[in-house]
Amino acid sequence: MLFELLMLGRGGQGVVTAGRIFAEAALKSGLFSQSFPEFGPERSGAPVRSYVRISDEPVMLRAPIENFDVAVVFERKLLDHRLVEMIRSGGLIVVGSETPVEFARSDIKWFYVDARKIVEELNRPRSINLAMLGALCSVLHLVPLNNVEEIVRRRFGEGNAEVVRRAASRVVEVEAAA
Amino acid sequence: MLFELLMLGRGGQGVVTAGRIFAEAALKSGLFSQSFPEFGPERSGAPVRSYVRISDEPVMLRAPIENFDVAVVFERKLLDHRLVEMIRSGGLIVVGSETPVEFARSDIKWFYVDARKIVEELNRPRSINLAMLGALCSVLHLVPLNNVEEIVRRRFGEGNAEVVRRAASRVVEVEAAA
Amino acid sequence: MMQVSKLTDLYGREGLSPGHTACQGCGATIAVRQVLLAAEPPYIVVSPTGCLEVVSSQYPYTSWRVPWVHVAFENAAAVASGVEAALRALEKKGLGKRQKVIVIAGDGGTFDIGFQALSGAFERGHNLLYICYDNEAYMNTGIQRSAATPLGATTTTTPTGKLEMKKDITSILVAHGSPYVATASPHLWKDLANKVRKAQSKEGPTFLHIVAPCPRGWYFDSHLTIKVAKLAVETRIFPIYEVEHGRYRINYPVPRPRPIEEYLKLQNRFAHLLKPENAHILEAFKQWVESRWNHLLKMAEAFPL
Amino acid sequence: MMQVSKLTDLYGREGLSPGHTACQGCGATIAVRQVLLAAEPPYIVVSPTGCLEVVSSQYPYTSWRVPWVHVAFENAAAVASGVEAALRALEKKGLGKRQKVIVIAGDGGTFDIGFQALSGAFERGHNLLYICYDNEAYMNTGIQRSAATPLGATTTTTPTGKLEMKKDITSILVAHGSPYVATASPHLWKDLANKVRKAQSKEGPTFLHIVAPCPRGWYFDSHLTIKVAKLAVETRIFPIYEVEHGRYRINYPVPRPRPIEEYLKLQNRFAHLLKPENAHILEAFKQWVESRWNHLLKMAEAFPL
Amino acid sequence: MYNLKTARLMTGNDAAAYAVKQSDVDFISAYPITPQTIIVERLSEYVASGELHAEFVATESEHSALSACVGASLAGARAFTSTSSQGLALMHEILYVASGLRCPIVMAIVNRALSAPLNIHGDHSDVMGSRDAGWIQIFAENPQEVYHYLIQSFRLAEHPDVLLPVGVNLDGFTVSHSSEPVEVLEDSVVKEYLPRNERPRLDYYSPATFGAFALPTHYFEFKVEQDKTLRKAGEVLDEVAAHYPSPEGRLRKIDKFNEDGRIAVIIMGGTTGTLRYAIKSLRFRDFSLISLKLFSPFPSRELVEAVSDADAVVVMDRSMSPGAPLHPLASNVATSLYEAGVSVNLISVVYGLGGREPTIKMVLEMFEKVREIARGGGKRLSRLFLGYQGDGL
Amino acid sequence: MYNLKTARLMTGNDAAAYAVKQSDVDFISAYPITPQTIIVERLSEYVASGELHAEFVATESEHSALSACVGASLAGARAFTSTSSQGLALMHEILYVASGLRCPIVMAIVNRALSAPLNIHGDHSDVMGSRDAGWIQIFAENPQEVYHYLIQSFRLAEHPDVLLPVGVNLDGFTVSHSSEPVEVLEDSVVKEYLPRNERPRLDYYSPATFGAFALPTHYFEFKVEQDKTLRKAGEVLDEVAAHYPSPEGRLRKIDKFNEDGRIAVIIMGGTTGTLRYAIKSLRFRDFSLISLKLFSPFPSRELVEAVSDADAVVVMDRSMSPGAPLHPLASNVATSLYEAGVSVNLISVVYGLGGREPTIKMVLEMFEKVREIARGGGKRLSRLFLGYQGDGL
Amino acid sequence: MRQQPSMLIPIVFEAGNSAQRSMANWRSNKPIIERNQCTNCLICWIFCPEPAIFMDESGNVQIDYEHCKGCGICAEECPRKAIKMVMESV
Amino acid sequence: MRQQPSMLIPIVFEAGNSAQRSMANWRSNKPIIERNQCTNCLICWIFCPEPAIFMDESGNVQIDYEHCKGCGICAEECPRKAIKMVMESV
Ligand SMILES: Cc1ncc(C[n+]2csc(CCOP(=O)(O)OP(=O)(O)O)c2C)c(N)n1
Ligand SMILES: Cc1ncc(C[n+]2csc(CCOP(=O)(O)OP(=O)(O)O)c2C)c(N)n1
Ligand code: SF4
Ligand code: SF4
Ligand code: SF4
Ligand code: SF4
Ligand code: SF4
Ligand code: SF4
Ligand SMILES: [Mg+2]
Ligand SMILES: [Mg+2]
Repeated sequence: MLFELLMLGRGGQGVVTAGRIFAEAALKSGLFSQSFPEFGPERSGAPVRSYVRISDEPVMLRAPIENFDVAVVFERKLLDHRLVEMIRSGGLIVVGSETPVEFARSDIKWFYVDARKIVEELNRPRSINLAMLGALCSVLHLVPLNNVEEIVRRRFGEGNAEVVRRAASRVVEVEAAA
Repeated sequence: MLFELLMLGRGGQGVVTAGRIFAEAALKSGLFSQSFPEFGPERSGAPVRSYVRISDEPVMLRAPIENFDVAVVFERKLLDHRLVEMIRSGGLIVVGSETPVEFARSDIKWFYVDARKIVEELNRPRSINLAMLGALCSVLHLVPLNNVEEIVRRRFGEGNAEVVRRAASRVVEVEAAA
Repeated sequence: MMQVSKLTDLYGREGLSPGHTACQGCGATIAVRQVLLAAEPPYIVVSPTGCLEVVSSQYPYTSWRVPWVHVAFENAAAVASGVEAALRALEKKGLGKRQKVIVIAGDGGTFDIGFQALSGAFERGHNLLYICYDNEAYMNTGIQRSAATPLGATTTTTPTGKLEMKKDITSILVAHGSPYVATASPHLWKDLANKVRKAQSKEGPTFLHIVAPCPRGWYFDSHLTIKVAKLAVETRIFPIYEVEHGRYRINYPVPRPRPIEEYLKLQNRFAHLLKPENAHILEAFKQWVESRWNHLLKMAEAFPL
Repeated sequence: MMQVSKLTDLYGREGLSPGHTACQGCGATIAVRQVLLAAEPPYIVVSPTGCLEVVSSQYPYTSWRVPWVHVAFENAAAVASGVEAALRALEKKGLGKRQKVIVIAGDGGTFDIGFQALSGAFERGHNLLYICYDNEAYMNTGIQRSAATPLGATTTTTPTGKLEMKKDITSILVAHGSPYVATASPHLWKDLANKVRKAQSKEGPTFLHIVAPCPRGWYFDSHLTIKVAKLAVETRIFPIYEVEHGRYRINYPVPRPRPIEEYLKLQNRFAHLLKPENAHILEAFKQWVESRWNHLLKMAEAFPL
Repeated sequence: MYNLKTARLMTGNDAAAYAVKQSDVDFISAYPITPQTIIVERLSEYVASGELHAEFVATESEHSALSACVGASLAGARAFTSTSSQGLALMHEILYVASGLRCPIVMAIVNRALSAPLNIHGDHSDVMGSRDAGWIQIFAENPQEVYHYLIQSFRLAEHPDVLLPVGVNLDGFTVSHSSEPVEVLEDSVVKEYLPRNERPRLDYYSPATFGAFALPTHYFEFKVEQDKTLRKAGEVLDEVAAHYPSPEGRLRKIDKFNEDGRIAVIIMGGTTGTLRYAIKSLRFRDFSLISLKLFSPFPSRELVEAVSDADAVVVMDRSMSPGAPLHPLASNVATSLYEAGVSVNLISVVYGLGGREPTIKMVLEMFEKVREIARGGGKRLSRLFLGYQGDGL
Repeated sequence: MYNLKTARLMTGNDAAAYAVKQSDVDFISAYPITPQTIIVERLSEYVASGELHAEFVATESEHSALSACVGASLAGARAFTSTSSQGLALMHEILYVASGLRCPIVMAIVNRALSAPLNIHGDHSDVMGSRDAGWIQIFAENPQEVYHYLIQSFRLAEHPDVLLPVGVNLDGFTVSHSSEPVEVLEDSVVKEYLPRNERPRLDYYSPATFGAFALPTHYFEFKVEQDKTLRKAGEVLDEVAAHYPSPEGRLRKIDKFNEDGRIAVIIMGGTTGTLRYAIKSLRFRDFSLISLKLFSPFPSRELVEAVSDADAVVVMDRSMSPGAPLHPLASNVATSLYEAGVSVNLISVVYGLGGREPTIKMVLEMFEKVREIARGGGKRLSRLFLGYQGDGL
Repeated sequence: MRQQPSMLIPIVFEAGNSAQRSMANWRSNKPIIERNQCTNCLICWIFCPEPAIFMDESGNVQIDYEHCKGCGICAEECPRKAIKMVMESV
Repeated sequence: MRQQPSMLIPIVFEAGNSAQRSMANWRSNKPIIERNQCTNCLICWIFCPEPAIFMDESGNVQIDYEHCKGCGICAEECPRKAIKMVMESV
């Protein structure tokens, strides 16, 4: 099994941290994992990617990830056609958005979560990444939500663990139009 | 024909210039020549060597000169046993000295010249090297004295050409003791 | 030299194009824009490696509408020396025309790794204007200490706050005998623009030190950049003055300085300074500000312009 | 700190052995000998490449009776920083003892190629004493211009005389905020010795600038070395002063300076300055001496020690 | 390989900093440069928090950073630095001095391309450009190896028969920034593994002269001695590795994978993992892999032994030696083969310059192409680029 | 070879300065270092006396000197610098930038050993330590060649199909300080030979961005292009040389001497003269000499052709690549032979490190030893030191 | 004077061509000028880091939304408070 | 503390051993102290570059002719003019 994931957000939103927490949570749940950012200079506001590989054997592969099983896109605005094309058939995508996202592919599952609203509610404006993580765990069933929550609690406190939980409960699947 | 020569004096006495003038004079007289200093940091007062090669074909050789046909030693004080040993049999040595120089080898010719006195007489305290050159030319008969005198005149003026001439006339052969 | 007095004197002279990749609200970019708006043609810009270079020259794009060259991190002043002297030589031979050389460099490339090249160029007396946009750390590599980082500021290499004082680069360059050394802030755009022109008009090496708040590295919200610059000046932390041939003038006197805390509290890099256990650092910081200001006053008194 | 008052306070403390290969009458060697006679143990000496290094450390010989290290030409202050900090670390771990680090460097290794390392070490505040023996050119490579070469002096790279002023290294280091910066001359051996001790006793980076006449490179007879040093001071060309935390004291006032020509005419490097066609350079030279002296007086007045 | 229970997720840079911390260094001096910076940041944190008792000197340039390490090392300290690319290039002069003065400094080199044009991504040009400087050069494949190799490097460097600086190379970003499981040793185990050896040092109470000036009468012997010592360090390495408490972490000169493959691929650094994956999971079982861990001293004998029976040998260089007959690694291999009198079908591949990390697809294409060449036989040397998009050479 | 009537006595350094003066450079920036300094001194004199119309910038370090040359070159000037040893090492980073930005700078490299220990005498470690920097590297044997090669270098560097920097190497002291007869061309002839070509330059009126930042999407292609251009420069060189007004002075990649000798000796630089003398005057007629004038781009084809029939091939390296299978020149030769499928009895000789210039006696002993090895046959590679006085390796 | 070489050299000849790049997706907040409050004083322009503010033909100051990154400086510094920052929908 | 390594390393362990080297043949002029004029004030010693001046057991200042290079500084600076420089014979 080799599972590949993309996270896409913007500089300052904690995209890299999100990838790393997910990989750690996977490790804690007995899976091998690897997480790496898109390499390059980081600027606040610029689109930023982060990748995760999860496998039941040691991950040796170090090639760029060109296709992925899952995409987590922090803001609907960052979604583009090319990115959607890169998701493997049968995969899924979680988008940070107030409203259901339109889409062009029906061979993948679409989810959305109003991450911004959640972090506003909980007054954690910098925790968009944690919200996206929560949503991801709840729909992916690869890494237990508990593990992520646990890491977040240890590192960022209970308030942020709540962000994770709330997002997990709020993520919504978009019904296929087709 | 390959002829090799050593000049030995002290930092500040123009040993390197002397070698170079001799090589130039040789060139002007239709011989190939090469001149090079002992390589290393130069300090005023320190013993300094300079070498000249003269040949009737282009000098390609770039090896250190370990034995020589002629040695020109600016001050008797700088003479030592090891140096005398390095002169080829049949060669000659010219020493700057007030008095005849004792020596251990009779298979070479010994000359001396009171270079210091000459430069004092002519009030050219920095021209010891030119005096030694004059003496050398007069006893060696390889490069015409004229050529050296000419170069010295052009470069350092008539007063110094006189140093060359006077030394040429004052150099004395030491009679072999044996 | 044409004095700048209103914004329309500058409008339409843009030297930097949008589409660069600086962070939202980047103070360095504002400063550089203002410099280029003011600078009088013809000129050539030299930059060392740093945020400015990286955000403006990502092949096959460039944000530079003026000739620009980047060679390495530590040698902008040396490259500029070469450009300047070469144009002088070419002009004499009828093979080219002299053009003013302007270096625009970060604090790391100026105070630290590029300092020797800078000092050498000033000693040799090249005809160039060296401008440092000072964001008080190595931002391009992710916020590490530089000699320009102020006492107490946290960076990724001074996680508990820097222990040393900010290097007094302007005094050091005055001591180099430069005909013109000045400081500026982008919130005082007119002062800045006129200083660029004045510096450019002198023969010999001149220096302009511009405060360039960095939202990413100083940890403040991107809309506050100009506010922060203003506070730096109005707290006397970043005095605005100029020195012509060793003679001083304070251009912005600040008779009633704002409390230093106002400046510090906007920026997360100083957050710990406001904690009671760090009162002694805050005190040292204040003393530093005061003693520099007093020194400046004394110099302006002893060597008035 | 024990004050040095007579020569017997120094006798028997030799740090440099004879048998080095410096030129006859080398001023640098005299200066260094005096420094080592004065310095209080334990200490470690760091030198960059240059005359001193080459004449004192020709394998398998050494003239150093004290621990000494040479790494390269441009990095003495960085090496010293490493030694200093390492000894601090080792002491804390019980693996060694702190020892004062003294850099002894030529003007090229200080004003030019080693200047950035020096500036960096001062900015970081290492506990070291940096001593520059200033023979006003790159002597080891055969007398080339350095930033310390005075206006008008000929060197092999300034065959018609240097066009630029001597870099004001002491002011530059004062501007670095050093606790102690001073000048000295070997003819004033007591002043020199006590300055070494004073500098050594301070915490932080201190600087001592010593004039070191070079018979070979300045073109004077080897017996005149001390005379030349004395004239440099008594013509006000090389003022003797000290600056503690920015406060100035002139240690050797020179109320009636000797004519500058007396100094110049001893040295062939200045021969052309005394020719009528170069009167303007001589004039500029004199003005430089005067303006520096006046600046110094003003500083001593505004910031007295 | 890993015990998932005890492993932590660490990037290559994290692992480096952690290993250095456990190695109880006394002195660190470094300068920020992407992608190495994080090592320095982590170490500043360890020092600031008191987890590591060391002096951290943030110099004003890399030239000064290495110079400070030389000073510290000669003062008796265990000294560490790290850098990348332009930083290593700026240290160039002092690299030779560090080895010439026999300073057992350890440096993490986070490999990155050299300017111009400026590029912050991974390739091996930086370290290859300094390959004559007389350092021991080790290449790690992943964060776990970075950790193990750094600890062993201190013991190797400080071994009384070695006293030479060691560089531990990790690929910029792909290893330095990739978070992966890493198992670490106990602090006390590391401490015991790294005893303090005496060596000459700067000390007022037994004064010596370091960095003397050598005339032609002495220089040659110093340099040959240094080269000899470096070559011998290969043997010392085996010994040092044999004592390393984690058997899987022991540094071997070369590491063979799928030895039965008829086509041997020689490679160093992070991309090895991708090839392992391709061979194992994508069933390129006809390829064997030789991951070179020790570049200098170059293990010619071991390499030749490993490839002499192969149908073809692919040598993958992540740098170029412009204008040279071959690129650094391939040239070393060709020379070793020549010396051994072994003649194989050699394929030189240049890949990954400026961070163009091979994708799976590229690797597969290369493997196919290589098979073709191998089948062709005969040819002694072919040259390929992997991932290059211009017109071929 | 020489016309003694018109020849002047010049050292290698004199000849270099004279050639540069005649080449009408616009810009010189350099820093003193033994044994190169004299070049810079002479040039300052030419500038001061008005014989040369150029700006001379005496920077505060070699790093800055080359940086200034890059700036000057990009501003459109014909730029020259020169250095040795530590100076070249300090320039290391900028060497790559100069070639990457395609600056046709010419540099005289007066070869000298690298520290530590400090040594000011001749060997090739300095230039070999930067051999990946993408420069064209030429080696001169004597002052006359220094003169000719420097002039041709400007034309080569500035050729529109090249635009790469060129290093002209001369041995420290033995060539740089040896006064020998040199014939020079008329100023006007040189001037005509060196026309001014247009190339992109810094100019307000046609603004361009030099030294851009390249992501992995672009870097690889730049570098391969640069390597390609460098390789092609070998052909351009032939063309440039063919136009050189002095037929004897034309730069050839390799120069063969006593071609019938059965044992081929490959060497670069000043010591060649000593070998010529030994072969010619001391009657070692069984040796042929291959003086390599062009080290980079390496003329593999020509070399292999020249030695493929030899009974043995001696490769003389005046530097070491510590820890590598072979030293730089020998490694290039072995690689070239490997590629060509030529197998000869190869003898690698390291000589002259730190200025230990071979004496006649040493050379004779070496020749005897080599004859013995050649007679022995069979062995593919032997290693010798020439003049080394420690215990053998 | 310039001759563009046929070789691939890391020089960009098209000055200022980064303007061809859209930065719109960097933005979370969007500045909106309230026309009637704006005096076209250009203060916002001189402080914009991009610049993403320009004067249209009729002399009105406008935002260039292709390049505005939404930093909010213009809104903060407008002496007339004529610019509002509006959150972009997600 | 120190352990001298078995390898050839460019370190000189014998501090100050250059004193073993004679510099006598650097000298053209020889300083001679006139004992009766000398007050043993040590001025000449503090200014000697080598140093080639020392105090003997009886407290008399002496020249070390193995190391004196004959610069003449001592003669120039002796406040009692107690040192004469004498040309060495050639
Ligand atoms: C020799 C060298 N060392 C380190 C670097 C890495 N580096 C690039 S930019 C930079 C920091 C720049 O800081 P500064 O000059 O203050 O500019 P800023 O990025 O803050 O605008 C560093 C450390 C480099 N490019 N070259
Ligand atoms: C990087 C480098 N550049 C140049 C040199 C050559 N070099 C050695 S010493 C020296 C001059 C030293 O001048 P200074 O520091 O004034 O000392 P001095 O010799 O005058 O005592 C030079 C140029 C070197 N060793 N290293
Ligand atoms: S890090 Fe700071 S200086 Fe750099 S681009 Fe971002 S805001 Fe500007
Ligand atoms: S050149 Fe000058 S500084 Fe150097 S040893 Fe000689 S006298 Fe001393
Ligand atoms: S600052 Fe305000 S008033 Fe001035 S132009 Fe901008 S929006 Fe209009
Ligand atoms: S929000 Fe920022 S980027 Fe956008 S127009 Fe305003 S100042 Fe410019
Ligand atoms: S200076 Fe004169 S008086 Fe004093 S000790 Fe020397 S010789 Fe004697
Ligand atoms: S002549 Fe010079 S070297 Fe000799 S003792 Fe006197 S001062 Fe010393
Ligand atoms: Mg900065
Ligand atoms: Mg000097």
